[in-house]
Amino acid sequence: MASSTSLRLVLSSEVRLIDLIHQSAEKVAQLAGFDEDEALNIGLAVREGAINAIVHGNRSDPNLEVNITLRASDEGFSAHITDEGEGFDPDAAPDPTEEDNLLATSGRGMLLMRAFVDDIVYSRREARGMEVTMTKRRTTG
Amino acid sequence: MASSTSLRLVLSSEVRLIDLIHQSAEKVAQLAGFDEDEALNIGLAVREGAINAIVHGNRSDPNLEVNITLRASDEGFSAHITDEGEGFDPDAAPDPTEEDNLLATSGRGMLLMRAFVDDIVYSRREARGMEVTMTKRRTTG
Amino acid sequence: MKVGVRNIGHVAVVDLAGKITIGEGDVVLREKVNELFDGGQQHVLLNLEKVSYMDSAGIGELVACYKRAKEKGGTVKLLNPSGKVFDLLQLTKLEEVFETYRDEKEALVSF
Amino acid sequence: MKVGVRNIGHVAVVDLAGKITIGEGDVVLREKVNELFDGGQQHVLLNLEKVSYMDSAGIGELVACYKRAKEKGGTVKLLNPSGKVFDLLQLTKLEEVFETYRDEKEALVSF
Ligand SMILES: Nc1ncnc2c1ncn2[C@@H]1O[C@H](COP(=O)(O)OP(=O)(O)O)[C@@H](O)[C@H]1O
Ligand SMILES: Nc1ncnc2c1ncn2[C@@H]1O[C@H](COP(=O)(O)OP(=O)(O)O)[C@@H](O)[C@H]1O
Repeated sequence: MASSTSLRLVLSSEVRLIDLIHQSAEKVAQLAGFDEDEALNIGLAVREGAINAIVHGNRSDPNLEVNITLRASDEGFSAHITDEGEGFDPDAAPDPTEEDNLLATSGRGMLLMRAFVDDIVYSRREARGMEVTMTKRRTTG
Repeated sequence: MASSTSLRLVLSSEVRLIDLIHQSAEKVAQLAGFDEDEALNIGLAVREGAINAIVHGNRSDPNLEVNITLRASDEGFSAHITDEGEGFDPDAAPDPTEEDNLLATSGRGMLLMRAFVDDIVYSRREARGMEVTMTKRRTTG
Repeated sequence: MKVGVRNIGHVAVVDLAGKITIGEGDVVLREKVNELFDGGQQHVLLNLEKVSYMDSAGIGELVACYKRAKEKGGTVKLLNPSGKVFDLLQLTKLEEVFETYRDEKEALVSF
Repeated sequence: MKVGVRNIGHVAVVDLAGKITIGEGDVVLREKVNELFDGGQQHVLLNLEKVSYMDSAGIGELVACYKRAKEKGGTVKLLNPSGKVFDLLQLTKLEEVFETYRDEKEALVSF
């Protein structure tokens, strides 16, 4: 394996491109040495991050771009997702597993992301929008 | 359909990313209104262009980037592929279907590209490398 | 996603196959379940055996089905969530919300 | 790509399934056919019935197999190329190079 394989996707904000993003993340996770099942989960985390960037960040405006950089290295997998939206405060999002929220029909995306990667860092971009970085380390041994 | 859906892929020059490129092109061709079989062929044309950019252009150097922009619009499908290689003269490539060349083990990529899209335009990039644009029109009616 | 309906007694068993994800599977699920409720059906058993995975939109749609059933005085229950789908129901604590069965007959008599 | 070999009389029938493409199927094909030639086999029938498509690298590998057979005094023939694979053989004019059969028995007796 080369020390680092990278694939960057720049797309118009359309939900119908989401399966491609998922497949791409899954493949890059496999190249990083994760097995099929782990790679599907990692793909799912990236999928959720990308849906948020497209739907919440860019409000599905096809003129706005979402930027996704996927990287496989000896350490593992990382994904970096940016949008051009208003940004948000991830700590303010309600916990979907609390009794009162169980019947909400949305609000579970970040929960899935957290479940399937090791670290997630959110920050506001200098220009406009959010920036999310997820990493999943390869536990060798 | 939005008037134009675009997906740009920027990748390290590695052949093992080629299936993802093929799948992406196939999907974008479907979004442009082509049926499954046509979309597979269009994907094959993009695949060949991308292989050339990775292998001949960037000589599989993972530090060099290949840039692929896929677009679905009301008119049809287009792909724009750039590499950072030496460039080449497409008219100088021998015809692989000539008697003397039939047993060559390579040299059929551009033939496949020509077979599956309507137009291909090659040009040398100002900086470095080649630039290939393919278009496939949707024949409505 | 593929969807089929078997009417067994007063229960509609909805056999789902594929992924319940945003913009595709979730829409198929919503339309089918709405159609059943609109047609007067009150008891729906979603057979998840052949569902490979769901995303947050798909999970949200499951909950939406559950709520719509309640509104109509009906019920939605789950049959045989597979490995990944089962994990997601646990993770989201929706296993506390949905009655879930491993055996179709047992599920059918529970309505 | 998946590959299996059936030895029928003095012919090795190589059943290929999947795509013969760069870095994957082409390598599998090359290794299997080399193995056969190195083991003294001279007559190889490549069964393409379940090959969905090939790219230029896969097509090049078919030609490489053909040439290697020649070098060893053997032959490589093709069985049942499917729609897309058949089109590619036509497009590249390789149908002029390869003896191609629709019927396995007929192919076997031709060696
Ligand atoms: N990239 C983003 N830009 C703006 N808001 C976001 C972004 N990502 C998440 N959010 C906000 O956080 C909330 C919770 O997100 P999430 O847990 O993924 O669930 P859901 O997407 O189903 O609402 C969203 O409803 C949205 O308000
Ligand atoms: N992007 C490129 N950069 C440099 N050379 C190229 C590029 N694309 C094609 N070529 C040249 O054109 C030749 C013919 O290409 P092609 O028809 O695709 O067949 P093949 O890739 O099998 O050689 C290549 O062998 C290479 O020399």
